[in-house]
Amino acid sequence: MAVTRPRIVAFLCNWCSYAGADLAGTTRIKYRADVRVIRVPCSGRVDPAFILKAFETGADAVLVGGCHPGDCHYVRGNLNARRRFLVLRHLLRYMGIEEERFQVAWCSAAEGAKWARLVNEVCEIAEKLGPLKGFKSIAGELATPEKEITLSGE
Amino acid sequence: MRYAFYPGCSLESSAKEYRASTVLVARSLGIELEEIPGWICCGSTPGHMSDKLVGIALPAHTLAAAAKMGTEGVLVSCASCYSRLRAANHAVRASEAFANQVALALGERYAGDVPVYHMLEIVAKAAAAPGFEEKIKRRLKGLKVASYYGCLLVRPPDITGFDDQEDPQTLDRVVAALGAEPIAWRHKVECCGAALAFTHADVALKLSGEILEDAKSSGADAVVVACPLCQSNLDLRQRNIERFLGIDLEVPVIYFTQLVGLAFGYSAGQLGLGKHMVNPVPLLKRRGIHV
Amino acid sequence: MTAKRDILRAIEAARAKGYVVFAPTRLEGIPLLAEIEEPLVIDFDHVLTVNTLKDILLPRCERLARLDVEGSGIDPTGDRDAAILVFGSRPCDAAALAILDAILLGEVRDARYERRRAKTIIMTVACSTCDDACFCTSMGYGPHDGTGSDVLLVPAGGGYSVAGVSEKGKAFLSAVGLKEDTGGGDAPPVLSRKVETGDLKAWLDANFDNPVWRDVSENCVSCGTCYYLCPTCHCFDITDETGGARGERLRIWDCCSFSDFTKMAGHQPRRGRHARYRQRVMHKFAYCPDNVGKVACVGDGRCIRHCPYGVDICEVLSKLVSTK
Amino acid sequence: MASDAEAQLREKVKDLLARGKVKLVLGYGKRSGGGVRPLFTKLPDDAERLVWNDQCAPNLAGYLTREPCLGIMHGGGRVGIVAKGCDVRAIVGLVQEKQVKREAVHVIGLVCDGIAAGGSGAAGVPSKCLECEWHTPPMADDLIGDKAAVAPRAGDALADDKRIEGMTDEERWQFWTALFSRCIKCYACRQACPLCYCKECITEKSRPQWIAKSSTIRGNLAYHFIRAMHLAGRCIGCEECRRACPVGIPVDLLSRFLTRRVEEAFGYKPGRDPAEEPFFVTSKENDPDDFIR
Amino acid sequence: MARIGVFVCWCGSNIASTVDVKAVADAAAKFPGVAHAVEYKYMCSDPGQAMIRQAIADKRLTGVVVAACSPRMHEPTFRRLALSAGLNPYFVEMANIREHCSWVHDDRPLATTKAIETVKMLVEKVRRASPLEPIRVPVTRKAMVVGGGIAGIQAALDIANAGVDVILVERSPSIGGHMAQLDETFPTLDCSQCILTPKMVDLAQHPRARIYTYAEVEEVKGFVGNFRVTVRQKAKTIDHAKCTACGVCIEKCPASVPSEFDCGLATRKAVYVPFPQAVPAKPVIDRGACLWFTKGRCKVCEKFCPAGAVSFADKDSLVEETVGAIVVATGFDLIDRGLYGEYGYGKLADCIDGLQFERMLSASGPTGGKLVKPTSGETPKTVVFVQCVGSRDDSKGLPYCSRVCCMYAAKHAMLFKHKVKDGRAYIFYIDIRAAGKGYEEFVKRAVDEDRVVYLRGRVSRMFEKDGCVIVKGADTLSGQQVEIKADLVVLATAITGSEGVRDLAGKLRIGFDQYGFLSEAHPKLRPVETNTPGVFLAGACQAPKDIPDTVSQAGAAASKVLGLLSSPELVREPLVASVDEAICIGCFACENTCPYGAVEHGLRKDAETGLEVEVAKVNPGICEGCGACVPVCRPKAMDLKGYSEEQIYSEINALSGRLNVKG
Repeated sequence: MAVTRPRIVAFLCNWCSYAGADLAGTTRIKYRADVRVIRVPCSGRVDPAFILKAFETGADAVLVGGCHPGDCHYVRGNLNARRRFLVLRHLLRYMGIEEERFQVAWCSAAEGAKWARLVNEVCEIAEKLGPLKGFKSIAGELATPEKEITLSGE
Repeated sequence: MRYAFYPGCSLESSAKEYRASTVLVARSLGIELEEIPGWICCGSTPGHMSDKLVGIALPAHTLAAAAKMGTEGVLVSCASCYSRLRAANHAVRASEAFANQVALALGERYAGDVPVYHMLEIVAKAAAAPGFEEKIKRRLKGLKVASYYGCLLVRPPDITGFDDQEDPQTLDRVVAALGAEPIAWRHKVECCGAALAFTHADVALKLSGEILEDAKSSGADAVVVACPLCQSNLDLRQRNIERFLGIDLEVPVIYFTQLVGLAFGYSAGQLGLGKHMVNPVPLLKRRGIHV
Repeated sequence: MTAKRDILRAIEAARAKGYVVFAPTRLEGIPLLAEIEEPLVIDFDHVLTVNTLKDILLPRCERLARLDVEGSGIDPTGDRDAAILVFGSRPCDAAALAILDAILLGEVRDARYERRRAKTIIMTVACSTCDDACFCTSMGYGPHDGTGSDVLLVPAGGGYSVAGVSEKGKAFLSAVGLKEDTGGGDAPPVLSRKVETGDLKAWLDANFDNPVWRDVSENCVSCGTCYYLCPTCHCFDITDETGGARGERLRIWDCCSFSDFTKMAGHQPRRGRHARYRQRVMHKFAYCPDNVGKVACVGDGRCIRHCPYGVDICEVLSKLVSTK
Repeated sequence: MASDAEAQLREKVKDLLARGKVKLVLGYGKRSGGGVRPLFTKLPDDAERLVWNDQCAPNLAGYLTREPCLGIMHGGGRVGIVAKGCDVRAIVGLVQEKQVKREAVHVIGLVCDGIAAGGSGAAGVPSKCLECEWHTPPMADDLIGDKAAVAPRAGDALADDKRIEGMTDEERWQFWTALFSRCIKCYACRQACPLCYCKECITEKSRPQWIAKSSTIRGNLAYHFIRAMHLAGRCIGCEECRRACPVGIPVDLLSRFLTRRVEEAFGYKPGRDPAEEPFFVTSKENDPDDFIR
Repeated sequence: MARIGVFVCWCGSNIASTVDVKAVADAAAKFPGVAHAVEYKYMCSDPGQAMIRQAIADKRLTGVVVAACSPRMHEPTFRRLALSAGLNPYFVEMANIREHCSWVHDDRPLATTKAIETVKMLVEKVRRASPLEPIRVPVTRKAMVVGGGIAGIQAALDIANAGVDVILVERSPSIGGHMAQLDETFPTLDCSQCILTPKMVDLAQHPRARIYTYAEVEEVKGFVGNFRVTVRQKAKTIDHAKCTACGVCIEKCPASVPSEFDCGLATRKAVYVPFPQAVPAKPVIDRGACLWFTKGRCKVCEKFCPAGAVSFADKDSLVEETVGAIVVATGFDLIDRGLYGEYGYGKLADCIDGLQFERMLSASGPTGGKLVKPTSGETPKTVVFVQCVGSRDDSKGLPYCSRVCCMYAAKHAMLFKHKVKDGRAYIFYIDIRAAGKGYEEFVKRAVDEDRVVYLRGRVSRMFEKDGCVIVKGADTLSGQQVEIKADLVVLATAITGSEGVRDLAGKLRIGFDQYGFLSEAHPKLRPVETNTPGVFLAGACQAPKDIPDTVSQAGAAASKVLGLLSSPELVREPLVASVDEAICIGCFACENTCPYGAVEHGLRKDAETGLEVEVAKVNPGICEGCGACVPVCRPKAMDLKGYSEEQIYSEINALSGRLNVKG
């Protein structure tokens, strides 16, 4: 049984970071496969509840990607979000969840390479900190066990 | 009203008459001047040209001393000192980091909270206030003067905040209050070149020359100043200027305090009018002002 | 008179026999009935614990079923079978059980409650003190009342006089080697409160729409404190909670003062704070008498003691009956 | 001296009601068996039953968003409210968030030098009184009491904070889970909070259910987590939640901690100025962003 | 029960080489709610699409997840497909297993795991999707242009020529704007009037165009597709229906005031036509100057008017126009010379600004095109042009570059030299910004052919001396102090947004900066749009611009308008926010957060209290769907269609329980 790899959940705004991740693809920049992407229209759409839920459901780190200030497709969605995220990081730390587990990044549609780098960095952070035990310990009945399947292999 | 008086070096030497007249005028205006104990040179232009900290620490030292006197604020007669003292206030208030450097240099903390006034501000305030009229013994009727502010009194605006930097009126209003006629001219805020007087005499002479020339051609009998450096530049060097530009000027350069003093009835002697290179007394006589 | 020591021994004996023991103890200064590992943490320095026997017999959160959509599907779950000994609950709390029994074990029987009730011994320790919120006597009970208890211990000198109240209780006593000694205990404390409610029931039946309901509920901010701490309140809600493919169906307490109470059908039948507060009073003092012949209040006074805004059921009742 | 203030208060309220300036005054009355409780004063004569002393912990602002106050205000009437500095900040918050019209409330501000020890749940002097900068209520239509009499209390308002900050992440997690596992989800904290005025709380939402309804530690933690976020930069630290909690959880710790952080980062203090925009609905180009990659 | 179809694409080998597509399909088949899961070489190919269409029909699918490339690539394709197959397009989601997976990972098991989990998330999202219908806003096929300068005229003409009705509102009595004041234009030196006036006439005569001159926008209601604009028609006091433009009134009028059009270099009468080629060519009475309105006597014009067109009873009138789109083309103003003390506070008579010089140059101008020294009337021999007066001057001016001064200063100097052969022209500049077709060459010509002297430096001071203006400045290249005895000084004063534009911006709910320039929706990608859908910008109202840029932006704005009005109704993606009014408590955090002003106030009767309470309402015609309003809504009364709370929740939820794929 392989060591459990970190699980990163990423919320990417449709216009910059998601497009940036697309660019990483079209330019074939390789990065770690431990990230799961959820597409949102704007980083301003990201609610603290999303991050909480992501941790509850087993994320070791969460990454939110938005447009650089001034480039927001919706003018200032990313700036409003920035305030919330700052507060959220304080809350996480205060509650005993290492704040590094919650990362925010501005990543433009042209920054495919940055996206790749971000994923790798956040993965390393998550590995350094180890699995997020706290939420697993309180999941109780809802702790879903790991599943295994084997490749059809052709 | 009690002010901490900062004479500055010039008033101790080349501008004794400025000091004398300042003191007299203050007295008649019921202003108590208390010299700041242990005041030192403001550093003037050489000070801040050589090093910012020096340029600020020097005036700050004096201000710190003044702060302990619990007066209305510092009263200063020299435009250059005025500018440096205010610059010091401005600098320590602008940056805490810098304020700390200054504190280290002084060995004490100065908050930059002592108000600094130029004698002209005070006199102008008085002149606008009721009761000034009564003080006037001699109306300076018929005397046409060019009120000259020079560069430091009104610049830079965010430090002196004194009056409009391009077309100030304070001095003109004072002159008018004395019954004299302030003429309209163009060089009221031009630089007299004092700082270059020794290094590039030619420049200084040219600049000062233009000022005097304009004053004269604009119909002024005399130039009224509020700065010892301007005064010496325009008065002391007038002969050189005439030679340098090959023109004839003969324009008396008088401190505004002397002018006010005259109006208040002090004698030429008390006001040190005789100390000037271009003697203003004949002019005054011509204008029927008997001193 | 039985010495405290012997009582503690008996508790140990019960634990040895596999009883899970609940007793009053302190958690960061808060007196609570909690499962204890050893008798020495038992603490009686209080009038009443904040929580009640409801916590044990009708817990605030009880799993009814597990579900796993990707696996076994739904499977109903019971809880642990161990017998329970509750030591040191007060007469009023025990009396509340008699009321809950009447309600939950009537023609519709709550199986889970019944199962747990059957395997639980209530070893009541009668009150030697009371405070100005207590009004059990006004509700027809008292500081030394045995209603609902299996065993009643009445403080006597340094120790207790022991009495088996129910058959179950007597059997338990002999099982853990305690003899009954009904030698007179200390005198019961005297309550300061006396509630004059006249013919409350008649008034309630006649005054459902009386505007006075608005006045008496003014202070109420619709929190659940009075309900959650009440030994007889028993309304519940059923909720499904899921995570990924897993989930569980839970029975949790619900409270008639909440704005979403019985809103399941998408409609709130009780509009306004006053209507919901009225529901609470009606339920206790009118509906229960109608349905099970018992007033659903034992006068433990928790709702008065803990109400953050000073709603006082006794004052309310007197105000009601004195209103035309 | 409280008793003077109390007399003045009664006079003032009597007068306000008599002259019909207000339809109702929210104040404090005696509670049977000691202490005080909210008193709805409607008739001039009721004013006699008002009390003012160091027991007057409850923040009455919460009633402004409930009946009967709502009805009165909607009908164009005004409601009077007896308020300490901390309480007034809650009213300011309600005005900022368009729940109450400034002109619809008549604030009777009382100079307060802190309420009695144990006054808000926790033993000892409430930390809100230790850190109080609002002994004299801002935004009062009438001000009662002697400013000079205000004496600062001894004690460290941030003691809890320092203790918690001192822990390791692991210890902190243990601390909070232990604390919140005690929570019985009676929502007294929510109902007591003057700024939790939502008609339907997000805890009641089941599609989706961000917050598990059950009072399992899972559900409790989620509840207090989201609650803290909802009050970050809004909590005015009146400690009603703490006072209301029947199982003695210092519920206000999280929201007050966050509100302090908000002040550090954005220079925003809740309940300061009715005209101010709530901080979470705005943003500035130069907001701190050093945590962003 | 959901019946979702999962279609895993190989994308040839692009996906299949790294992701075990079969394993993905097999795993997907087991997901709750999945009724059908297959993999295929090219899902976007015709056979691929046919396959999906077939499956939707045969398997009665309620939702589709296509696991392939980025949704930014093919989402529209597959949503269109669904529509054609009778499935609501918003029941289609794409799992990005190419750009986000096969192309960026090479470990087959890990990539496959990611692919499977990604599909799972989107299956969950589709399960929680709800059918959405595109938002259709009826559109009034009519546009309004505010401002009658070259920008407004061009935009209006382009719109009208495309067969769409257009209304132009101009504040002054004639259209034409600043361009009408100009003499010749850089870099071609063709006569401004000659190229402008034909356009003015075209517009005036255009069957689809209507012009309100001497009118202003009073109020704007409604939103994109249906703005209801109230226009205030100021009283002209001359009935243009009757007026024959004979001009007698003007001739006879005794009252004259400085002419705005001639920048105060000449006067005009109280009853006046701003300039000869004005459109309309009929006069108005300036009530501020008219003796009848100021002193209550005169009425000479009335006496002499042969047409009886003068009506002193005339009043301002309010007209409401409904239009689908609005172009703002309010142009610019020059800052006041008076700000500059060192340049004599605007008191020096022989020191004028660029526009005044243009008027002097103009053959139809106050001097008939003759350059004169205002004080003496003589021909100036030495002229000094000063650039960046206000522009690029942080200390008391404006930080930005006004963009046209470099060019017009060169032009001015050139034209001066053409008129005064023996004249001397000096230009003080900071940098020469001649970026534009033929611009650099133009400046070079000024230097080489017309011998204009460029001095790099600022002018420190100027004053009048014996009938001349003494200009003192620095030539920073030679390091010399320079002093020029000039007959005339021309200041290139900075350009700012035109006066009153802030009010207008408020009415239109569009942003502006501190200098009065209106804000575009996006500095790069939406330069002519604003944050209010349906409102567009043209010309210098957005930033300083020269004529070519202005005209092209006007064209751009016009084409945006035409695009918007091209169909009878405006169809917008239904991915917008909406409020559950039963839950909303009316804190209006959403309103403060919304950058588009899409949140409006509505009323709800509260079931509990029976009171009428204010609640938020989203105007789907305005909402852009960013969702910024949702996180600030604490009770979650607000939600965003297409990215709903439930959908995102289930996406996250789908991730619980790890999956390990063994190689």
